[in-house]
Amino acid sequence: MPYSGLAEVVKNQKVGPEHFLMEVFSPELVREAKPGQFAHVRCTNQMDPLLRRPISLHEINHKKGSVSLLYQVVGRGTRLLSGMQAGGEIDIMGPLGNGFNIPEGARKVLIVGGGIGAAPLFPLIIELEERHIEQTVLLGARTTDDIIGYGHLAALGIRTEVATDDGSMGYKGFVTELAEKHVKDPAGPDYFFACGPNPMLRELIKLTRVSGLQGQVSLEEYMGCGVGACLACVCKTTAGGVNDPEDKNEFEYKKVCTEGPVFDAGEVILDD
Amino acid sequence: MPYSGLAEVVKNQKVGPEHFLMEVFSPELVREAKPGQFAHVRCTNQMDPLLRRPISLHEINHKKGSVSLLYQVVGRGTRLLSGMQAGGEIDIMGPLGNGFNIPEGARKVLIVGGGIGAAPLFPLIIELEERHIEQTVLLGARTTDDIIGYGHLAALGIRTEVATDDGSMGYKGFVTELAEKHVKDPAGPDYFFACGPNPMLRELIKLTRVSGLQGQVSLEEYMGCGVGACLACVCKTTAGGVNDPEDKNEFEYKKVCTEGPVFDAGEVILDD
Amino acid sequence: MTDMGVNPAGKGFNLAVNLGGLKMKNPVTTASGTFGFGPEYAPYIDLNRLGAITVKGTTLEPRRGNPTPRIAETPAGMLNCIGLQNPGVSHFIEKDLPYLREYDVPVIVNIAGSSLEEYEKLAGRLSQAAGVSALEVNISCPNVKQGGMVFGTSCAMASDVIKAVRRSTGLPVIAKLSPNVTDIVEIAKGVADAGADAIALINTLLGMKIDIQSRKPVLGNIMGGLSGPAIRPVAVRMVWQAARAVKLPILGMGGIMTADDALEFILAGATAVAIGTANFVNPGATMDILEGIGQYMKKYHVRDINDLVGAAWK
Amino acid sequence: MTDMGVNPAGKGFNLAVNLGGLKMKNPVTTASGTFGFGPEYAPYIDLNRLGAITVKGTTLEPRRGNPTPRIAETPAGMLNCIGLQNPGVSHFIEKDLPYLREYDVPVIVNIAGSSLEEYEKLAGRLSQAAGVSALEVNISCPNVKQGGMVFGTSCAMASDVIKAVRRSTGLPVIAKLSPNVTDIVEIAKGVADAGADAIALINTLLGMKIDIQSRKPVLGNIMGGLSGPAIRPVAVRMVWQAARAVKLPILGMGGIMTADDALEFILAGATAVAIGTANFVNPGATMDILEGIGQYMKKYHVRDINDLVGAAWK
Ligand SMILES: Cc1cc2nc3c(=O)[nH]c(=O)nc-3n(C[C@H](O)[C@H](O)[C@H](O)COP(=O)(O)OP(=O)(O)OC[C@H]3O[C@@H](n4cnc5c(N)ncnc54)[C@H](O)[C@@H]3O)c2cc1C
Ligand SMILES: Cc1cc2nc3c(=O)[nH]c(=O)nc-3n(C[C@H](O)[C@H](O)[C@H](O)COP(=O)(O)OP(=O)(O)OC[C@H]3O[C@@H](n4cnc5c(N)ncnc54)[C@H](O)[C@@H]3O)c2cc1C
Ligand SMILES: Cc1cc2nc3c(=O)[nH]c(=O)nc-3n(C[C@H](O)[C@H](O)[C@H](O)COP(=O)(O)O)c2cc1C
Ligand SMILES: Cc1cc2nc3c(=O)[nH]c(=O)nc-3n(C[C@H](O)[C@H](O)[C@H](O)COP(=O)(O)O)c2cc1C
Ligand code: FES
Ligand code: FES
Repeated sequence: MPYSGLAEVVKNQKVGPEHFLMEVFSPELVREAKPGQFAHVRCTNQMDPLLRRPISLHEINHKKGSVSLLYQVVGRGTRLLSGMQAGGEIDIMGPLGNGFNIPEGARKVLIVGGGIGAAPLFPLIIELEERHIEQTVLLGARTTDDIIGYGHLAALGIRTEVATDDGSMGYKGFVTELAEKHVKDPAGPDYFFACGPNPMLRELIKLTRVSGLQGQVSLEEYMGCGVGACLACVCKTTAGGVNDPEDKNEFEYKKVCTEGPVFDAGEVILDD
Repeated sequence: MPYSGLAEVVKNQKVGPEHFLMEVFSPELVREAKPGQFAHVRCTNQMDPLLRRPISLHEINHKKGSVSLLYQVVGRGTRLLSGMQAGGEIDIMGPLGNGFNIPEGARKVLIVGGGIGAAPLFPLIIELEERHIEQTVLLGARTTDDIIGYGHLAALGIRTEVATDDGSMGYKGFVTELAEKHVKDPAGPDYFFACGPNPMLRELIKLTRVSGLQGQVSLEEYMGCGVGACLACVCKTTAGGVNDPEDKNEFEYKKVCTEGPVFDAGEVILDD
Repeated sequence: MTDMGVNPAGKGFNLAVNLGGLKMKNPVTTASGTFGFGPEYAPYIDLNRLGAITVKGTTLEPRRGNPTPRIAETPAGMLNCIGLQNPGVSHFIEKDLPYLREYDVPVIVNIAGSSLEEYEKLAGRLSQAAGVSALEVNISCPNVKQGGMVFGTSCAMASDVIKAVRRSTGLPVIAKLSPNVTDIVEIAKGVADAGADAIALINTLLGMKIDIQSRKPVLGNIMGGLSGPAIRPVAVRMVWQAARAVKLPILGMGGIMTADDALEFILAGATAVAIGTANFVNPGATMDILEGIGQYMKKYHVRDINDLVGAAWK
Repeated sequence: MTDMGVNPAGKGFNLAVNLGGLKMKNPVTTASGTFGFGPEYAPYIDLNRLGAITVKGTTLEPRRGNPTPRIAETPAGMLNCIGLQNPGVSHFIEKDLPYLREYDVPVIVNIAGSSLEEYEKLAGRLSQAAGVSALEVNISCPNVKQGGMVFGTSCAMASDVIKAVRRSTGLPVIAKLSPNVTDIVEIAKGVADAGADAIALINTLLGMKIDIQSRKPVLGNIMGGLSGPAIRPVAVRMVWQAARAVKLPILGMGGIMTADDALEFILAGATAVAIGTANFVNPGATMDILEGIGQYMKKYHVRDINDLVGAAWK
């Protein structure tokens, strides 16, 4: 059962130009947490900004009883988060969402992360590593500063490729261009996991559908409740079956907060 | 011209069960500040709570270029203030209001402060002291913990009497009962200054009207703008002249923020 | 579950209220559309402690709702344009109601139709289903063209809907009104005359938000309903106005976040209160509010919650 | 004062707008009742940089206003029931107007009457006074029995007031509407037909607050007008609706705190914007907003502010 209540902020450090890493001590939250799940946090005790913010679990530390959130300051809520002091308390709910599900047969996995979207992939990467499943990680971002966790992956000895829009690190171009090579490679991956901006996911889904590579993607949508009650966070899927792929009206809404955020890449419909 | 903008919080210390003393560095604000004026402060950068809070100048330190605010945590705004860190910034306007005005002839002054209402009296007390005007200070509160500045006054060697509702310090009873003695004493004060809850001021005004003692009282009212623009903070006065003292409709509104907060005791009408 | 759980003020204090024939063990229910169909919040609170559960707006046929984005945050509030997404009344009766029947809590079903016939049919279907305790008739949804606000902003149409529902059910009928009107009292009187047993106030205020980067409305449906603490002063005012003008009990809602807020509505004249947006901010909101009302009663020696109803003007 | 001061976007960018015949050097004015008569905010901003100054609601005779408390804070907003306290039109013309004439800024005088005759007389008196640039006709004050909201919530009465004012003035007439109505478009069309040159939207939403300790309404006048960021979504929606339905230029207001908020109103269809409650929170709000609009224009290469008006739907 998810936890909801106060928890101690163990640390809250700036780790990039707009990136912060917050460690939260909450044995109750950690207990059932798995890769791909998220926390829903309040940014203030006052009535403005009102709603919670969904942030993925970036580290799940069962030993310490803590989770870490890696977040980018993009607006008022995340700015308030960045001002929280170690030793203070945060109002947090979680773990929420379904999380990634490593399929039985997966032997050689491709991981694709775009920008801050790579955050929830790290607990997954650790688990794959622990399970000795071969993996290649592709990270993309606008520029070097926005590439997250590269050092961490290097330290773990995980094969990692980087693409930046400005070419300041690794390949100059989109991370999907790196992915294309792997996806098309007959000796390439037998499964993939991805998280990042919608255009990236859309392109990746197109690529993998063509080649028949299966996988899972983690989606974002504006959230109210985070628990499946408000129906704010829906995304289009083919769950109801699709007779006519041209018919834009054939889709079924699923809730990102409870039926996701992780979806089978085969079932999601991402509009432009 | 009043200052409006950010200023550094030099310190913000708990000085009583619910009392805090905040020192704010703002040479611009201090420059024209005088006893009885107040500052209008924001308690958050967000939209809730929305309005500024008026807090009197409790210390005016021209040398350090700072003012201190002594405030009691009574609601959301003051609670947020109490959480501000030294080194941080506060959004502050001031000095606002008219301030106390020591009349030419005053030789022997009675000062009456009730609860946190005593806060703005301290810069006045210091000024009277500097001008070598004889003064007696009466402080009242519910209990010892709510008596402010007693030690400070003692250190300055100022004659001070205390009344508490529960008798835990000084006289057991209302501070107005202490005041009565002084007011009625033919060798007593020739002027008075007071600040505190309305019931206290009402009683004091009644007493002094009977004995003919003149003085000034500092009032509180809910404020919007703090600069005389919104007409929220009005209090009833006899400024328009009163023909029939029984006629509850004969009064003129004045603005506490600009025409006050200090009023001639003779002109204010305090309804029950 | 101890009795203390349901009645946080303890023995000798009465929290039970009667909302137009619907008996509630305490005055706290959920606001339709903010609490799903019950199971969503079961991990966070004990559903049995609620005075009633009000479920998501239900229609005759399944509805897919509006395109995303469906919500946007606003100062101390939020806009939503969910658009009554729901699986339809048959699915509700077969799949959702059995779950709710497991609990010892009355179920208020919020219904919306696009014609009088639909309202009538819905009321009929639900009256035959075991486990439905009352109907809340939504004539105030700002987010769908039909079955929506248009019914609630015209006095004549509002009355017609209530009459249609009244004809087809013996359950308590709660008319949920739109705040987007010039004269809430007129509409309240209209639905009272039409046979409503209680009035629910308020649904959301119609609002919108524009993205200055894209220069387009933020919401998928352009406009949406404003809820949350921002609208509370308007809601309290309308409850006050309606309570003084109409004899019916009122289910008050709109921005209730804490027990103090709930008490404001009760003092204004609400017999019961519904908690909406607050659930998103604090999944334990209903329980905290219930607890706080009990504390208040104890502190001020209020033996019966009904003594507080409308106490600000009575 | 440099030209840069008035036009923060700089040379080659046009910020000037025409609000129904009132020429403003930029689209930023103040909301009536939140800016006094001018001198109150002069220590904080350069009044000459405003597109116009809108002064406190003025009546034929002096008014004392309502008893205190006159304001109460609400989530992201505030309630007020000032009750049109003002020294009367004669005092205004003799004592306040001369001060304003010293500045190079158009003055919009907000007027309120308790009868058609009063509106007519007020308009007449002010039209003869030197230094008045436009009249904003307040038919929407929720805080006084007469001369208030009742005019603004009935289409026929709203039209009558505007016709009366129109008859007696050659100045631009801005009709300030009440948001407490079912159909803002109907009223907007009504005042347009009656001869208004522009429409101001919105006045405050009617609201109230109850003190749970005393169990009484907080405000001296029981109800009050809700303003501030809380109401912005409602205001933006009404500006959008009115702008699409009526050809008249719109003066948008309601919870504008920042340049981003102001741009939202302009994109929704407002030709100019009025800053109200924001002044209390930030006495430099008007200047910050003006500056921010200029920045936005520079950033997105918008040469003429008028190109943004209604751009969200045009
Ligand atoms: C399942 C999930 C996991 C996420 N994990 C992370 C993470 O690990 N690290 C991280 O930096 N960000 C993550 N995000 C995005 C993060 O929630 C937003 O960046 C954040 O809510 C922005 O809040 P703000 O107040 O700073 O921005 P604002 O733009 O001011 O927010 C305004 C409103 O929009 C919502 N919003 C804005 N951007 C997004 C978004 N991309 N997704 C959903 N809602 C949004 C906010 O929640 C808020 O309600 C995740 C989002 C989802 C749905
Ligand atoms: C001129 C003046 C000087 C003051 N000086 C001091 C001082 O030196 N120290 C101190 O502790 N307090 C002082 N006060 C009172 C102080 O302003 C209030 O205690 C404070 O605003 C409470 O805010 P809150 O959010 O904590 O309480 P809440 O009750 O949550 O405030 C809600 C609203 O009510 C207003 N409000 C509440 N109490 C008062 C009050 N007594 N007077 C005016 N507005 C009020 C708030 O400003 C706010 O708008 C002064 C008030 C005035 C008018
Ligand atoms: C996401 C969401 C969905 C809603 N759906 C419905 C609905 O289906 N039927 C209905 O009558 N009201 C619906 N409402 C309105 C609420 O029931 C309630 O009247 C309103 O939100 C005000 O209360 P609050 O401020 O406590 O949320 C919805 C509100 C929200 C926020
Ligand atoms: C304290 C106060 C006094 C007001 N007085 C008037 C008035 O005299 N005439 C009028 O037309 N509007 C008056 N208003 C309404 C404002 O002009 C404006 O329409 C409303 O506050 C919404 O804008 P805001 O949210 O930016 O404040 C007043 C508002 C406030 C807060
Ligand atoms: S956020 Fe409420 S249903 Fe997903
Ligand atoms: S607070 Fe606005 S006039 Fe005094």
